[in-house]
Amino acid sequence: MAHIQIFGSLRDLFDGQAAIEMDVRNLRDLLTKLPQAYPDCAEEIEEGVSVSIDGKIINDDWFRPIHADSEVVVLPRIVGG
Amino acid sequence: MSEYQAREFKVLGQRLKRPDGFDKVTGRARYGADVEAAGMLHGRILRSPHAHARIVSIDTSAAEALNGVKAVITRADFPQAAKGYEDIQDNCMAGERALYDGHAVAAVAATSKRIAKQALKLIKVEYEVLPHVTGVEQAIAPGAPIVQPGKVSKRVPEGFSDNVVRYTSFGHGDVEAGFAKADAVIEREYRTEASHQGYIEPHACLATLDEDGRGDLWVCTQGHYFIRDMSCAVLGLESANLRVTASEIGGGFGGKTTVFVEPVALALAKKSGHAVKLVMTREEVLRATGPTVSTYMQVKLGLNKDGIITAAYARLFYQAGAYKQGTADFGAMPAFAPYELENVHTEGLDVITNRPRTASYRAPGAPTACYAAESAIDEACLELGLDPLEVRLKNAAKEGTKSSYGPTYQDHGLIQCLEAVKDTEHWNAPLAANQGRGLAAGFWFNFGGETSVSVFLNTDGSVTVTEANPDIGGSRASISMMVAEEFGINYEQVRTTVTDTGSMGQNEPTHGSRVTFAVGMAAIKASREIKADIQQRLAKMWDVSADQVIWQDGKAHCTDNSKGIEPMSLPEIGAIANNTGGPIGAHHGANMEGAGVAFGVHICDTEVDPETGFVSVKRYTAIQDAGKMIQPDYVEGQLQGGAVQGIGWALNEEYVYGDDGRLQNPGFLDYRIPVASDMPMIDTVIVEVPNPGHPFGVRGVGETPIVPPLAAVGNAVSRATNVRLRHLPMSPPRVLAAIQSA
Amino acid sequence: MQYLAPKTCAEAVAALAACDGDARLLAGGTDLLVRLQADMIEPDLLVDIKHIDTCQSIEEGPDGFVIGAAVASAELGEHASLTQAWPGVVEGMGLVGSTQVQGRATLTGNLCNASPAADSVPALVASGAVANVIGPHGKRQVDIIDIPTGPGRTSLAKDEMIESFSFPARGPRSADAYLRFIPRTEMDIAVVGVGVNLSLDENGTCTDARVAIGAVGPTVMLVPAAAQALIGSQVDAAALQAVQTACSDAASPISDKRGTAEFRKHTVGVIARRAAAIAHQRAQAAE
Amino acid sequence: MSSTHVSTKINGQAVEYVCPNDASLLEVLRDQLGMTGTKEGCGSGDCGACSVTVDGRLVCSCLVLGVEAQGRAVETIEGMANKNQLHKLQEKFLEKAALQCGICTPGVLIAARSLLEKNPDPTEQEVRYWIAGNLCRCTGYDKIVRAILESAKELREEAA
Repeated sequence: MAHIQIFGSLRDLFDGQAAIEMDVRNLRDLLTKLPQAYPDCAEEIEEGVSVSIDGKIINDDWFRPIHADSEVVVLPRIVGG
Repeated sequence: MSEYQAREFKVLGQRLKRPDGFDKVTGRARYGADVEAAGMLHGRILRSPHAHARIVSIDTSAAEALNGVKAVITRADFPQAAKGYEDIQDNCMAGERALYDGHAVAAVAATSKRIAKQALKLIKVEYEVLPHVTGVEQAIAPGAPIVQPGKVSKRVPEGFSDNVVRYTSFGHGDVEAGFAKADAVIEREYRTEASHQGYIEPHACLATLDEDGRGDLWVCTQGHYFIRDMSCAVLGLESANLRVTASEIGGGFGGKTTVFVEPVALALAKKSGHAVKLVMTREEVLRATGPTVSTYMQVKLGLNKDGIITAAYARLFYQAGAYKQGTADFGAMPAFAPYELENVHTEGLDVITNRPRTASYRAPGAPTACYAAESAIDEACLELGLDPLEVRLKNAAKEGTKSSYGPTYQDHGLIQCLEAVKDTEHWNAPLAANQGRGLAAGFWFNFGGETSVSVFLNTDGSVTVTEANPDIGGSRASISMMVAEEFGINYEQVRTTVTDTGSMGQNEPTHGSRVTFAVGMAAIKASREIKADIQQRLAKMWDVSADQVIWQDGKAHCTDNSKGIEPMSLPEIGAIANNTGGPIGAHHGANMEGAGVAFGVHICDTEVDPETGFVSVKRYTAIQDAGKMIQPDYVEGQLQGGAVQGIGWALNEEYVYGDDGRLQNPGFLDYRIPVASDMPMIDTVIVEVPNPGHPFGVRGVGETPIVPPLAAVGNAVSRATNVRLRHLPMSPPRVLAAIQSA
Repeated sequence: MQYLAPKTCAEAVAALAACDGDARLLAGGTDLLVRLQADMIEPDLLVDIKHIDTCQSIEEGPDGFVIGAAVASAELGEHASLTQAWPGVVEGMGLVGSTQVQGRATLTGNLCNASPAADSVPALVASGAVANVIGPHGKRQVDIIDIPTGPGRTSLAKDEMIESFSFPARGPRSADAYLRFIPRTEMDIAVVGVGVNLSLDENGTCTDARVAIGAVGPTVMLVPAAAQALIGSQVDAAALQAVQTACSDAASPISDKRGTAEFRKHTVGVIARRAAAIAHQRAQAAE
Repeated sequence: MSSTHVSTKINGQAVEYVCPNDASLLEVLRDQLGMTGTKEGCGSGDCGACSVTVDGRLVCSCLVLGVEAQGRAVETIEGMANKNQLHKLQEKFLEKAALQCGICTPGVLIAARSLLEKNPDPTEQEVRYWIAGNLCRCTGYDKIVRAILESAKELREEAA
């Protein structure tokens, strides 16, 4: 089970939880299962997110592995200037 | 897994000349407005004079009747935009309502610029003027005119108007508990005005589009794939049918990552059946492209007597222009990113107003938030009598620190940057009367993203690198250098060119400080594939196994000395390519994850004329972790350019709106970017902490340099005057008023 | 639009008089072309005065300097004795725009553009120079201060032109200075501007002074109270302070994108005091 | 008559053109003569990207009419190098990385050459004020100023 951290008011989308445990193998798994388990976050996921996995910001790489001890943070989509 | 392997570099770190330089110093380089086509028409756009108005009717008949006019278009000539692109289309050409002063409402294509200009005067638009709002604080107040009804996201707190459309927050710990432990709690409000990227080249393009939906677009842009995809989504075209070629680009800084005139030129080309060139005037650039946010920011900071930050809180209202944006997120995330904090909470709120749709500007969102945070830290230092450098060192984020926006940091160079401050002559130099010294830290994420590169070995042994990211800061040179390094050959043997969308797979734009990192990494990987291919071929030729062929000093060597085989150079290998299997080349397309964060620390000395409020920057030093430097001149250039942009934002750059909602200063005369005589030399100190995510340790460097200057200048001015300035820009009237009211 | 480049003022004036539509004079063109390209004006006739000899020269005679209407700012700055005699006039014009603009811009254009913030005008007014105006009925001399009548308006008739400016002969221990305030170091329009022209006697007492302030009212204005504060004084700190107060009192600025009224009212005094000090220093050196 | 026939000299070559009377020299250079090395950044004399010299005098070509070039000598960036032999300033700009995007570069080079012709030994401050009308948004001016100062020094040494 991976440990997924939820931030501040994002928690409203996850029944108020600061962290959730989820059985996910990779980023694609995560992005598929999150809105299934927590429909409130679907809008945010669809608008586009970046996910930090073990300190690295991952934008789209579905097959980026998530391990049981991975640090996973869901973030707004990172852009640049 | 680390991509980075420590090694001795031969090419990297040298100050080599850019391949595009010769054309740029002789005037041969071709920018957006520098090409024409046979039978070309000139496009021009009619813009709303109102900040907010319903478009009752548009009568284009007189314009169409003018001799030489070949097409007139309005929103009615655009199809329904693809899902998610509605705002982009509406910003290119207004639909039911004009949402800001300068919003496009119609466009013409004519046989000359003069006729096009004349035709605009013949278009009759009937407007019903609606109430408008341009200020962020006015816009959030209940009862404010609503710019775009029905856009409010679920989580926006109560108590604001419906112009507050998006809310995010970050942080960890318990800030209230943190404040309770503090010896001093600083609670302040800061404001900043909108600035513009101020690239010297106005947007320009040349478009053709046939009836069957096939077209070509020549355009100055940071990302021709984005331009292609957005134009197609807005015009109902297929990406493969629109080939977009990026011209040389005369500056972008984030402002050329989206479409403004391109879909309009394409629509005019389609309707007229001719090529259409569309070049913005400077006034149009300032009125109708994307400036940055203006802000209203609340910060609360708790420190104990030892200088440890016990809690940090910020609430950031970001004025996003007339359409929903997410920039406030990128203020809320990096505001306190340089620090290891037990308790931190940041909130970002996006506010829409009757202003142009904001676009990215170098680390979009971060400079203003860091201005608020770093100013508050400076205020706390003054209140507690603490040294601003020591406080930053004590609280600095390290490898393994849980960042204020969530992820745990990998290796980075913030501490080294702060330590470097101590060693500068600047930090230890005395100050004269009316002078003050400011210090500030800053952060940007950096990223990689989708990247496609091809590398070819030519028959003469030279190496061609084909990529598709417009080169703004010298990336062709840097990429050539990395490929030369990888092959062990001279820089002069490698030529990197930027190609069109019809010749290369998808690429993110040149943004996010990504190109040297991501394109460089893709080029290194393609080079490695070529080397592996060569190993296979030579193994066959030499009748050895592939692992007996090694690459050293620019040549393939056989490790089996008994064979007496002479090493082969690239020219020798190129010459036999067709005999050993055919042309040698490799394409590498990948999603280049693994960009490393970049921290910077700036020191600024200002002198303030107490009688007029005039601020002059006397001395400036920018310090940054660049990972591994490829071309030091270009790294320094990024730091210097970013710093001066930040200084301009801090001192005199400002969008000034009248009560009528119209922009008062749409020109370089009164939108005051720094001129040469305003600036001192900008000293730089480059710290090199290799990024584990890149084979050569490269970190993006382009965006971080604009993050610290706002606060560095602000802190310097406040220390020079003994009055805290909390509203940027610190133009003379604001500074003088602050001094006089103190 | 018709373009003419006459060789004499008479031809130029005749062309102006003959034009039924909007006729404009082209000297340096640095304001005119901006307006032309921004569609703010659509003239029917442009009369280029740069081919008229009398408009092209700087003459130095016993009665003082005569500067032609089409002489570019850069040429003023390159003229050593003019710069020595009228440093304030030269520096005022020298602050208009960039080096590039200096290559073209003229005193005439800067004056007739009739901006209250025109950099050359306070020093011109303080100098006591007159404009030599030519019209269909001959020549007349007009005080500089009487040329602009309001923002964008002048007292010149449609068929009149300025041929040149005549400056009074320069006595000993006389000097002028122009200072302005802008938010940057270059490339801005004056937020306030002050021209000071003064003469000293052998004892260092000020015998004559003119102080003109710009960008703090609809036209550049003289501040007699500031001049009075200088005349009879040793141009000491008290006199300079009085200049500051007089100029701030005389100013009636507006608030706009370039500065607030309060800021202008305060700053025009500070700049006046500093300009007077510079003029004084120069006069002391100009034995 | 709304157009005028103009005989002029551009980069030492005799050139003739007919241009609308209200066309700027910049417009003539770029649109009629195809000399696109001179850039347009603002059209109002505020950015210096269109700098050229007319009879040796540095001007913004957006603030000069095409008809005014009659009988004069215009110098543009295209005439700065002698075939492929770069001018010292051009070389130095490359060597010192005094350009990034390059859009301001032609104007800066023309302005810098004009400065060094008048003042072969300028101070840093003189350089900064001379090119104050040439906006650069990429470099922060540091490397531009250094390249001009170093060019001046080498040109003086070569002349000595």
